[in-house]
Amino acid sequence: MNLRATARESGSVIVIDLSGRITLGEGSALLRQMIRENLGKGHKKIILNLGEVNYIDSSGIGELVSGYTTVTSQGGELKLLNLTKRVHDLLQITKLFTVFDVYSDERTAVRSFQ
Amino acid sequence: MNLRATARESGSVIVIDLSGRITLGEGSALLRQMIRENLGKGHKKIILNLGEVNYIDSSGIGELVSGYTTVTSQGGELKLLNLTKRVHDLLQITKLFTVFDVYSDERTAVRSFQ
Amino acid sequence: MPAETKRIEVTLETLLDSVSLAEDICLRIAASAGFDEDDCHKIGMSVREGVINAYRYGHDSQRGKKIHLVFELAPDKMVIRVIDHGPGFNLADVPDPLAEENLLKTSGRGIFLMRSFMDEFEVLRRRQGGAEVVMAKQYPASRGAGPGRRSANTKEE
Amino acid sequence: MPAETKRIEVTLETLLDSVSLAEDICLRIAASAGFDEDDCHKIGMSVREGVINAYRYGHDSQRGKKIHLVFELAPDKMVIRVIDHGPGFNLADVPDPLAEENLLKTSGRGIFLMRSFMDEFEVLRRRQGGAEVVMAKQYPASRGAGPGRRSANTKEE
Ligand SMILES: Nc1ncnc2c1ncn2[C@@H]1O[C@H](COP(=O)(O)OP(=O)(O)O)[C@@H](O)[C@H]1O
Ligand SMILES: Nc1ncnc2c1ncn2[C@@H]1O[C@H](COP(=O)(O)OP(=O)(O)O)[C@@H](O)[C@H]1O
Repeated sequence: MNLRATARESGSVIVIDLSGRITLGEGSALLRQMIRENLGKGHKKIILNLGEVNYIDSSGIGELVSGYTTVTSQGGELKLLNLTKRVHDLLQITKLFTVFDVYSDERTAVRSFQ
Repeated sequence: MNLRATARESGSVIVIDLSGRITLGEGSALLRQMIRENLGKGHKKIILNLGEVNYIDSSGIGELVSGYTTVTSQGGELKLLNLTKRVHDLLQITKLFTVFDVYSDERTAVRSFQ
Repeated sequence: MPAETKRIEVTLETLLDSVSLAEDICLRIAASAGFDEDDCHKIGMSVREGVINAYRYGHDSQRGKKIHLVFELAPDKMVIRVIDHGPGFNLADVPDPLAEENLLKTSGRGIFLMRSFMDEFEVLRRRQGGAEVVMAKQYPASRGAGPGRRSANTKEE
Repeated sequence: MPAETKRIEVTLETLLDSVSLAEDICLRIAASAGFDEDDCHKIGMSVREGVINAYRYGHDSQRGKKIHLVFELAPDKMVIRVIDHGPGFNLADVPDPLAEENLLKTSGRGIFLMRSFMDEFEVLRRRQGGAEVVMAKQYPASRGAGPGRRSANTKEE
């Protein structure tokens, strides 16, 4: 019901597979922790696979934006993969769809980092 | 989620297959109606198949008892088939398990009317 | 201790719909308090029976009268109060549904079920009039201390 | 008309757990009022955002303060009030999260989401102090008249 996250490497890119809800509290905290951990290990090319994320609240959106600006400020890149309709619509109405680099195919997403 | 009921004939016996909840309101009302309808048509050998009934409240228990006494008073017999654990426990603690004729095999239940 | 007790209050109208709504809200709270499915069923059904009685005997289906539910997650148990604004009643006046002469009655089993399903059960008469049914159930031993506690699990909420 | 409006009140403590509980209770009520899954999601999330704000800004996480929810099933729409005992606020002071300079802010989208997801949205200041967020959503056209109405179906509850 809540958030699960696992990170895997695809070449020089880290793909974080998320499933569940990114909401106020532990969900948002877990996402933050995963991004920090990977940045700490020097991984600056990060893809968040949101294919199994069916719910994000305003706190979760804030966490996505926070992850994006943190990674960018350290010279890295954070991209999004596989948005569910709900998450897509949410990013659309909040005008964040154009801010994030969004992919629906993992290979293309990985290659986009060159 | 709520109650469904369908009646079928097995020889001279009517088997009413119930599934869902027998609770205050429509669930109890539907059970009463089914029993009345069948009595009205002259069917006095009735089996209630409770195999798919996972919830009965005090109103539902009252309806079972009411069905039992109504059928009996008209010279018929009402028997119960396939109790789920919950319904079994409920009849046990209310001491109704010994009042009702209870079966776990439909053939045996049907034959018991001779 | 009181600071540790989580309290949730719900006010419903005297409607048939309120019965299932009360039960569903109770199920949600009981599950988050760590009760297993079977206990949740028993607790939910007890609330259901309590609300049915408030609806029927307390308020005689008069919609405007309010039924109050209070859920308290105390350190050791979940306490539930079902409060109405009816005439109230004495438990001593309630016939025993297990007595031979009552076995084939079509009613009279609600209070017996609440008593069977919960660890504690009592009925208070409110000063302002009305019945206050108080029932409680201990948390399962497996659950760990404190309301709503779940097992820690890294990388998973 | 008022006699036709079903009213449910819930009082919660200022706790993180209250956020999801409020949402779940709301989902239950919205579903029984005939909203489809997508509308239920939007209504539930709006309540969630409202309760988060009461928790955070209204009560500054002070557990003892109570958050009140009122659900009204009016003949044509579901009305939800989220009431706190904090300082209150003016909608006019809330920055627009879609403005270029706010796009990368990590907060400030809660009210925007409630507004987007509901048909009506306003914030009242209570006399006793505190914010009262009032939001409403029309029932879907397919639903038929009256709250909680479902299609008739012989032999099936
Ligand atoms: N809230 C209440 N207010 C007044 N009387 C009540 C209330 N709850 C129960 N009673 C009384 O207790 C009796 C037993 O209730 P119960 O065991 O639930 O069985 P039933 O509801 O089937 O009669 C009722 O018939 C009624 O007289
Ligand atoms: N219940 C409330 N009491 C006081 N202030 C509030 C309340 N709800 C919202 N606010 C104010 O409105 C602002 C915008 O809220 P919102 O759009 O939900 O975004 P966020 O919560 O992410 O800041 C908050 O920063 C706060 O100043």
